[in-house]
Amino acid sequence: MAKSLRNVAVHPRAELSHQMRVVEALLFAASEPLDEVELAGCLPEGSDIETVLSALKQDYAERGVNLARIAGKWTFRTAEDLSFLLRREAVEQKKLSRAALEHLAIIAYHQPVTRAEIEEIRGVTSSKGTLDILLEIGWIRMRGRRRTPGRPVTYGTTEGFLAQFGLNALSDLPGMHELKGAGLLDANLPPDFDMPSPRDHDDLTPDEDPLEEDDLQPPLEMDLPETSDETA
Amino acid sequence: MAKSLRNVAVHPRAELSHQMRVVEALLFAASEPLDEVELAGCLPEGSDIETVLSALKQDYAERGVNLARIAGKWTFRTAEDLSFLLRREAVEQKKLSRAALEHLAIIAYHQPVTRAEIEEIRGVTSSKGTLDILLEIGWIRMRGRRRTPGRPVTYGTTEGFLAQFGLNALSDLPGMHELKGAGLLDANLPPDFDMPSPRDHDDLTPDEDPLEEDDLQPPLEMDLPETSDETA
Amino acid sequence: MPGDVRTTNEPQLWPDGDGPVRLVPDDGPAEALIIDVQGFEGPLDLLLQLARNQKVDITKISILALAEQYLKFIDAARRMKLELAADYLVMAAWLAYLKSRLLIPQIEDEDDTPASELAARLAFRLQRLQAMREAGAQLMARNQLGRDVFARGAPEPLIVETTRDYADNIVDLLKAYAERRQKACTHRNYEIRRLPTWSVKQARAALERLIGDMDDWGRFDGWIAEYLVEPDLRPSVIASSFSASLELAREGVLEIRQETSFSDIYIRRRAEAV
Repeated sequence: MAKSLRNVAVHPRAELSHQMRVVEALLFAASEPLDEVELAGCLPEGSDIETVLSALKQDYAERGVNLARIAGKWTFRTAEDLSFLLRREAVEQKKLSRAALEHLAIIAYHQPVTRAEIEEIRGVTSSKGTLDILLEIGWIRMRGRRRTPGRPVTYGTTEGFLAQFGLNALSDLPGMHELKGAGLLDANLPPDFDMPSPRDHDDLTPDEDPLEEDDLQPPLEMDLPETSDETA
Repeated sequence: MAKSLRNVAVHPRAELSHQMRVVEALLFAASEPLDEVELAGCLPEGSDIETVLSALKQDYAERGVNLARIAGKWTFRTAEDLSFLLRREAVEQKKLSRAALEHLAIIAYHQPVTRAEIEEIRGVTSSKGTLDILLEIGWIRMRGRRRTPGRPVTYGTTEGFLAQFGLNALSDLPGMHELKGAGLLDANLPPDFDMPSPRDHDDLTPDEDPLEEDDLQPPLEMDLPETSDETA
Repeated sequence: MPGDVRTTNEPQLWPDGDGPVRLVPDDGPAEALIIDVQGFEGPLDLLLQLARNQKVDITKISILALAEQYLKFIDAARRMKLELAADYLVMAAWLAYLKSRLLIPQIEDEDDTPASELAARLAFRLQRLQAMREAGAQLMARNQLGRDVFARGAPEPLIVETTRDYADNIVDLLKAYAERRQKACTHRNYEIRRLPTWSVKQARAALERLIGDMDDWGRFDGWIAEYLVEPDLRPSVIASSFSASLELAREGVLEIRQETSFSDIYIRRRAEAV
């Protein structure tokens, strides 16, 4: 650190602009978002990656390409306001069914959440395929097992979900604060039932057990009780 | 055209910077370089794509990513001086084949030695590739040609060989007594068993001629007779 | 659809255009009810749609009014002999119960959940479902990767340069040398040991062939050595033939005689052996 401070004293601008060039090159070339540790690993020792990134973010703020933070990692994305010019309908995901979209929203806002809890919220049993579709797209994943009788699988969203919707963290989900404030994210009706709000880190909550080897193999949900298909 | 000129007159900078943003986003998102016609197609009518591109090129000239023209099309490329960022070095641990190790050892002790002599010492014919591998690694070299019929090439070891095996000089190679002492050689070898003591200097021996110009060119050993692969 | 009764209501689509047309009662007269539960995902979904028809903030809906609408809806469906799934009927029974408790306040048992709380719980469930639907819609309204915003279209690949690092050390080298040289020596020794020999078996076979023709004493070993094999083999031939002749003598096939020590040895076929 002392070394870096000395360097900065000599030609601080040249130093920073070199570091910005390096990070810019790395982020442009990468096919996936990079985290600060990866980026810092390519910078001279003692570089302040935060400063570099914030300078770069500012540089690109008004451009056609912006520096974005996705799932805690950094990446360049085309500017959102140019969407109308670049929009490619053809690439769009096959439209989700209303049921699938509700599942996705419930999982996003209530995670970790079990299938039974999703059914509770929707007031209807889930058709077998709905979760599979979301798992297949890669927007949700099985997180663990709830420590309750039957040890049901808990679901959560993935980094791919955050990337798809341009979110840096689950707390950035639209309306998250309002929903939380209104108590609408409480899983169960008794208001004193304390349900953790969606968490960004992948650590299991105290009432989750890790998945076992078998859980990660297809076929999915084999051990969940069969339910009749929903009518919609 | 008239309309566009009017617009330019109103706020020419805003106009240009918008066009630059669009081109920037298009080039960023494109999976292949784009030509000027494709780019102009996404700009407001009357835009001057050349101006936009040259302004953009200048903007990126000093950055970590440059706007490059490749085969008449435009694309972003990592700045050349930063291309090292896209390289990773990986080290592959390898071991020589048994045959190659024997060749190397025989060349080390018996140099200058011809291929025929190596075969005689090993008691099997050599495959053509073995010496090539050692030449390629850089542990052996062609020294000269033996003054015998056919004028076969003589081989010797290199400095790289000494470095690899931690030897200061060829004379550091253990002799017969040391090998016996270390248990590597049987104590009761036939009395006529002998091991040469390699000399350190690189000068040609009296029965060696220098290599000619042609010998240093690949393909190697063209003039040696083909031999069948060894069986050992 | 047998039970379809359409009115002037515009067919209603979900905001995202998805799902079947859902025809629902609005605030109009009961006769205008349109019965089609096919489009609903269960009673909660139907209730939510009815609640939305109250055209008030979902947090301010009247559960009592909602219960009445639902029951009316179910009644109409039953009059038209539509088959309703069991959960619709269960919900109807529960709402009828709730309605009665809301309308006819009684002295609440201490063990009973107050009717107002039951109503609040239902309201909460409806709000929560509505919130999740809105959240889903908001999510979908966001700029999406690959549709509205784009990542780098042509990421530049990492070039991995592999350098080979040979793990061979001096011990490997010396071992290879020593073992190969030693092997070559052993190989040579084998050749030395493979001395020209004439085995006892060979000698016996030769003797048997010869004595078949000879009735007289003769130095057959000498003859064999002289005529049948190379000069190098002679010592071996003599030794083997001697052994073989002893064997044959013991078997009674031939006779041996020697006049004095170190003199020639004669053999002949034993007469009675033929």
